Amino acid sequence: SAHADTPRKGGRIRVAGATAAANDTLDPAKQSNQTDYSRGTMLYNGLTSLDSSLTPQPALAESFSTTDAKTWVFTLRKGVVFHDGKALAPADVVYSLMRHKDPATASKAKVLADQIDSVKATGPNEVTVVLSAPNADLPVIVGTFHFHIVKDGTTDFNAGIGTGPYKLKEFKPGVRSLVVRNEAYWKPGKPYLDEIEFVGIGDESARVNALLSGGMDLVASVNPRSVARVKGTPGYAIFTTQSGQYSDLIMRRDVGPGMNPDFAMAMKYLFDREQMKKTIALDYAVIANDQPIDPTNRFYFAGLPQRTMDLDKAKFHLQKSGVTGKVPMVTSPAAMYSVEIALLLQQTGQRIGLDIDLKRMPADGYWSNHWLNSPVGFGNVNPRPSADTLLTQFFQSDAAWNESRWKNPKFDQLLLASRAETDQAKRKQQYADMQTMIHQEAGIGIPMFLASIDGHSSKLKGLSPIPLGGLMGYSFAENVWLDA
Amino acid sequence: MNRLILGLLVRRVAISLLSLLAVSVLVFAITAVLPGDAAEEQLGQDATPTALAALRAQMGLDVPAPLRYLKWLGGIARGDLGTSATTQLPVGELVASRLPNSLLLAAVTALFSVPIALTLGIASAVWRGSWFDRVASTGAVAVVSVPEFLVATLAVLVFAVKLRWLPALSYVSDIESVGQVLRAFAMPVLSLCCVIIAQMMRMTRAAVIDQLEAPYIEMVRLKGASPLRMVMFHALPNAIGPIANAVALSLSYLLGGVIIVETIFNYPGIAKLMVDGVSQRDMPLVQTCAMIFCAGYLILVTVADVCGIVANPRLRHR
Amino acid sequence: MKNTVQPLDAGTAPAARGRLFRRFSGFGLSGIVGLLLLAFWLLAALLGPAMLSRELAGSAAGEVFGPMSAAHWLGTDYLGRDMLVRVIDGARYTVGVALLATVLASGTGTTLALFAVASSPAVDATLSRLLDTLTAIPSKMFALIMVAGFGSSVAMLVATAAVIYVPGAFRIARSLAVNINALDYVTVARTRGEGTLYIMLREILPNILGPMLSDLGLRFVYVVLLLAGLSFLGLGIQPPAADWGSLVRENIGALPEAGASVIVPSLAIASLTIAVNLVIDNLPGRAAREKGAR
Amino acid sequence: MGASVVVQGLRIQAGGQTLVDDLSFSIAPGEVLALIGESGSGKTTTALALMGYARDGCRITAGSVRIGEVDVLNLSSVQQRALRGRKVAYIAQSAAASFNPSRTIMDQVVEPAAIHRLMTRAEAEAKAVDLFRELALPEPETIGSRYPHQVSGGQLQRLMAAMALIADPDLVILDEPTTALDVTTQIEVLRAFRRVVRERRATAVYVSHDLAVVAQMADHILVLRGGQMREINPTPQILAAPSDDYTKSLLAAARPVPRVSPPTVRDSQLLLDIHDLSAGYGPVDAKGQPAKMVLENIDLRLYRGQAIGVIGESGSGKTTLARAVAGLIKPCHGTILFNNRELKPQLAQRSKEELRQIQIVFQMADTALNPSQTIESILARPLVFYKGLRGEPLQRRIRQLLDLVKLPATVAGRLPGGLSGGQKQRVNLARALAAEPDLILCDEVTSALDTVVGAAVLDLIAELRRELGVSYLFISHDLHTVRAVCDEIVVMQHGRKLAQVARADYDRGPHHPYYELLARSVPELRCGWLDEMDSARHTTPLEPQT
Ligand SMILES: Nc1ncnc2c1ncn2[C@@H]1O[C@H](COP(=O)(O)OP(=O)(O)OP(=O)(O)O)[C@@H](O)[C@H]1O
Ligand SMILES: Nc1ncnc2c1ncn2[C@@H]1O[C@H](COP(=O)(O)OP(=O)(O)OP(=O)(O)O)[C@@H](O)[C@H]1O
Ligand SMILES: [Mg+2]
Ligand SMILES: [Mg+2]
Repeated sequence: SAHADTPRKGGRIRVAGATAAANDTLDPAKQSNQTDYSRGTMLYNGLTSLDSSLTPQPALAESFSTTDAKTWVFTLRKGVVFHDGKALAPADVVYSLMRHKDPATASKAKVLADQIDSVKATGPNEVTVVLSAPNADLPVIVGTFHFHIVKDGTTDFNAGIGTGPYKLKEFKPGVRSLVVRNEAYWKPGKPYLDEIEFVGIGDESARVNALLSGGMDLVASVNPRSVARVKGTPGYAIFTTQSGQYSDLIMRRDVGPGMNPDFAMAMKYLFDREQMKKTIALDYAVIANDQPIDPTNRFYFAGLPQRTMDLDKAKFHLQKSGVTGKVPMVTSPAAMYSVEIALLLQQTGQRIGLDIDLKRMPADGYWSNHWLNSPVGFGNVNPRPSADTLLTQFFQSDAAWNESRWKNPKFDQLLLASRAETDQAKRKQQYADMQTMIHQEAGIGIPMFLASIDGHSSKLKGLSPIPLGGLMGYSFAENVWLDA
Repeated sequence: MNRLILGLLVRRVAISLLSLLAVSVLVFAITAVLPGDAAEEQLGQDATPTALAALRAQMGLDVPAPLRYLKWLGGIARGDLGTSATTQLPVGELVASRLPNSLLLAAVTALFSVPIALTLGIASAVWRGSWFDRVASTGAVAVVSVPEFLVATLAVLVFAVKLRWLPALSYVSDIESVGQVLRAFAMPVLSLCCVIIAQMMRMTRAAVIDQLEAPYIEMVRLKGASPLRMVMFHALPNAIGPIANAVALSLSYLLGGVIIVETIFNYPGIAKLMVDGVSQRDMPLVQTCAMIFCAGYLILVTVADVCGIVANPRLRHR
Repeated sequence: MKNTVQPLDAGTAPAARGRLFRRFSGFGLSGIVGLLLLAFWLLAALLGPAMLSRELAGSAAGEVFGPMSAAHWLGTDYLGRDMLVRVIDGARYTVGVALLATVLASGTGTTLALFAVASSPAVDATLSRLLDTLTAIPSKMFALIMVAGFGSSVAMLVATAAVIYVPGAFRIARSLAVNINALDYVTVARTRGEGTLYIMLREILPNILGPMLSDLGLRFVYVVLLLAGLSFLGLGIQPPAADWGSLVRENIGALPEAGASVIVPSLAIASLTIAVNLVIDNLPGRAAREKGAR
Repeated sequence: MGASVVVQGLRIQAGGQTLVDDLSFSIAPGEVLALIGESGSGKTTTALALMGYARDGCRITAGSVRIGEVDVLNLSSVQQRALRGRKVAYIAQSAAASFNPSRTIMDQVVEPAAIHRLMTRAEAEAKAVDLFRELALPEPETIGSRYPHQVSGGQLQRLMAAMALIADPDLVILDEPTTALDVTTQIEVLRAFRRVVRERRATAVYVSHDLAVVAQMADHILVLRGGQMREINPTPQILAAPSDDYTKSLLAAARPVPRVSPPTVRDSQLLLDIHDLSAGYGPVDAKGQPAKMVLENIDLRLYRGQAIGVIGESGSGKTTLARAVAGLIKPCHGTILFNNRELKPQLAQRSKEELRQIQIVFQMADTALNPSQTIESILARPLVFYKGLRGEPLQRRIRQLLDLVKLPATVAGRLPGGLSGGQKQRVNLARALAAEPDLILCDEVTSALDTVVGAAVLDLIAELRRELGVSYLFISHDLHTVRAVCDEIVVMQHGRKLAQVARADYDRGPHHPYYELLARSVPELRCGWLDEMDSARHTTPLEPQT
């Protein structure tokens, strides 16, 4: 198999990400999409990195330890140098973590960074992070893209100076970037390739065609409908990453029909999950159970009984809710597959006399105008590095993105407790309870977890899934090699 | 005569500046009215009030809108196109990296499409009613009626994926030789030609036929002129006005309207820059792009108007 | 069209047949082909949705991108829905909305152009520059502002498509009209003291109608395609309804296998636009005018 | 060397209508055949058929035409093209409609030479300039660089003649070539034609309604009526002893008889008072002077019910005068009073009533009719516009108007393209009449009409004047016509008013020498008049050249 092969050095590949816009950035704090993340992992490293089960592994930090999950000590790896030759020092780490807290940075990770009280250099190779409250997942958090380590004091990131496996040769936002091997990379033997040309191609069929015409070696985000074509072309293969990404139906509990819990329940019973998986995702998905933790996650609660389509129950709950007439439902291409899911819902709805009035909105402005505002609508949640982040961001009562405004003090307590909990078994139980609560009470319907599909030339080896997203959780660069 | 046209040009340039100003105001007003600002779009799902406030401050969006506009306008007067809200790069730089690409693509397309369209249009006017006319006219309509994205995708499937004659993307890396340019441009140009040829061709045909019905053509015929001469020397000069306008309209499409082609062939042109700008509510960027399109359009239509006036002595000697 | 299907009265049969024949022969063979096609789509748009069983429409359980079969004559789409139903349903939007928007765009553009030409040079210059300015507004932006401002509805869609194409129609019409305006017979009308409206509509319009109609035929194509783009932006026609352009776009994934779901709507668009253009090219009035006699 | 022409059994049809029926005649090489007949009788149609050409909507359905050895009706299109413009040249009836408006005159005049590759461009231009000179065109060296709309109607017609003659054709078809010319110019042009015919012994077909002109030019005359040949005979015989009744009536109407003028003109009210009027074309300079001055210091008074004739050589500014009165060009100097009120210089400033009161009949009938409106709607418009007529009264009035100008009611449904030259001219007149104006500016209204119809129109004009007190500014190049209907004659030359002659003084001298010259230049209805003029010319110069 591919993994058994010994990596070969040399060669140049072309890779296409799924977005290309003038706001492409090399500033870790500002990165917002997979092309940014992919470029980030070429140029930078974090203190830790996440493996195929999203467990943090040492990276720039040789080791990390804590006693109370509140004060964390990271020991830095020795002999690591930035692309410009400067050695990695604690000051760089302090700067890289603390800058997220500064509002002027406008960091996307500010919410996560806010739990950090202080970051201090406590030795020549040691950094101590003190949190405002215990969090057992800190090593996970610092393993994410936004917390990549940059040089102390950097404000202009266009040079892309990091400690990563490749050095930046060219960067044209929205067009392409070119990186070459970092000969001084700290991981012995890595990286394998001489050069990577990375472009963003927004159009899916253009991406696939570019791959199949020999113009690309690896392309991200292949639509399930194109899979057969890629597979059917000799010399090309598909690489699937099942992750926790999902598109969810949001029924707000504070306004609209969702105020009545029976309406939400009716909708949850309306999902024909099997069919959605089959016709929308063409089986590149796993069925979900109206709760956000996916089976790849170590805290997934497999014991929760699967909810299936049940028109009788749906009808019962609908009648009980007393909701009649047209129910407006907002969808958008911005939330992956939400239009299709809504269409199927609409059809099933007709069978129990529910008239769903689809409102398809432009992708432009969807997140700022409609998401969180529409009484019934769709959202889309990308894979998160940890169950805690996910639940904190989307389900905690006062979370900014509490999509359905579902408020449950007991849930909030559990969440806090689990965050500080270092006993894995206990923690697992707490998560199971929380999943059950969401499954039952929240105004959120999650039909399935979607897989990311990448297409690649069969010569490209070394790909293995990391459930943060496609392209090996966007960190393919240092792991792949070209077969002769 | 030259004085007249010069006068017209001077007046046009003056009015064009006004138009550009109007465009910038309009675009600004629209961006202001559109829900969502650059900061919200940038943060998308990640938007929180604090993050928004921070980003707004960073982008300069905390300044009141009219003030922002005036500042931008002041910059323009000094030749500074402003800084893109989302990328924090100078707009001039962003545009400069894309505009030549767009102009190149437009030029190559125009180079092929205009002569082809005019020839076809004239030929079908001359032989109107013949099988050639029918095939050409129906064919042209059939070709435009196929959605652009379908033509482009089909071309890619056939020429890039199946036959592997041409690259699927038009701008992957540096293009060195003329041969490469041709290979890279073949499919985008083909797709664009499919879109714009019809309008020029049909208008040429209609305008020429209209002239062929004019009474003076009878005299030309009685002089023993060949159909070709009749069209080239007599009908065509009188039909220049509408034809030039159709050409101008079609070509103006090549600046701002090529978004689909730019997307499918991943060609880094200015249309995509602008559409991104709109999505991200990047006001300085959108304004600059809109003004570039407007200027291009105004240049084209002014040339068309001048053609129309030069071709019609009654207008010329008014 | 309507009176051609009336039963022929025995007494007047020869005369009526003669008239009938003349009416059709005025159209010419290709004109008749165009008319038939157009009639077909109009009927499909009017009656089609009522005639097709709703059963088929709703069946999403079918195979994705299914081939043509007895159950699904035109195969199925990307969600396994029956293509025949989708295409017939789409006819309403494409035929109705596009035709309406085109007529509005061309009508407004031509009227404005005539007005500009027939009134003073100052009005002409002002209108021309105003519309030039309008063209510079990115159409996506324009569409977005329309959705934001007025919500998305079919009426809004028609309005948006029309506004986007007004400047183009204006330009063409104006360039034709200025030439006519310089002619003696317009001067005659002026010396009579005719108002602008009369000069616009009676003196100039009939003489630019030929090229303007052919422009209209093309503009129709553009509007059909624009609709696809706009509905992609979320403007107007809401799913599950879809116009043909959107059908093509939705199902573009079937292109590599040359699936019916992408080919059929494309053919539908092509046949409709060709029909419209054939009819326009072969309008009997035009042919007669070209010959100088009635 | 001329070619013989043999026409046999020619039939031309339009729709179900037969325009020309079973026409047979022949012309010997070097001879001139005149085609005369009433307006709409098929003269132009026949002339065109000689080139194997039928207008749109018409078809040659039977017969044969041979020019020399060539069977014209059975030629391939390539052979036809070789014939046209080279062997057979055509001078069209409507010069205005026959020139491409967007190309210079020179380009179009030398075009036959270029098409048939007869000579180089330089040679052709030189030849064209010679022809311009011969045809008495002003500024022969530079007139070629103008555009068709920049020359007067008569000038354009001569330019077209130059275009036909440049290729030295064997057969020249002249369709009313001098209708728009004043008599002095006409003589020059007739001379030029005759030179071509005599010196080159070209065969010619001369279509005309003017018997006096025909008498000077033709060897034989063919009389057409309603598409049928009435008689064909040598010219002297026709003039002396016509055999056909119709021919007799044509001859009888040849010299317009003076129409009784209404009494007491002088003491009636002053209608139009033109004072010190100057006008011109082209951009206006700082002093308000247009680049090309045409009219200078014109004074003219017209009383209600009066008719003033304006004559003068082609290009002297007659049309310009009418246009200034009508408000179509802005005078640079002077005033125009109408009904003692000052007329605003521009159309837009005049009231609808003022506009109705002054109607202009354009000289170029072709271009003044909207090609896409039927005759009926053209005539209906002023009725609806000024009078608000509707329904049956409207229809009745339209029929009445058509009848007044001697047009059959059947033309009502046709478009202008389906009318003959004279018919269009009459539609133009009828349109002006429809407004029931006080003043009609008639610009060459009878120039394209045969004597019989022309006489009828003159009668009509006189009648309206008598009964309704309509006044006329009657522009014509034909002194006889002017004399027949007008109380006073204004003679113009080079944009200035040379003389004004009252009716009573028509036959009493002495007059301005130019008026005398005009009077002398009117062709007389007898053979050989032109030759006499020619010999006279050698003793006394005809025209005082400036
Ligand atoms: N638009 C114009 N621009 C420049 N010169 C013009 C224009 N129209 C007419 N002219 C010139 O003005 C002069 C007078 O023209 P006008 O039409 O008044 O002559 P006319 O007396 O009516 O002659 P005709 O009897 O031949 O019709 C002519 O020399 C003509 O060439
Ligand atoms: N396209 C046409 N269709 C039908 N009738 C036509 C058409 N063209 C001309 N006619 C008719 O044919 C007849 C002959 O026209 P023609 O032009 O030959 O007359 P003409 O003798 O030259 O008259 P004029 O002296 O007025 O120029 C007229 O009655 C005219 O109305
Ligand atoms: Mg005639
Ligand atoms: Mg004149």
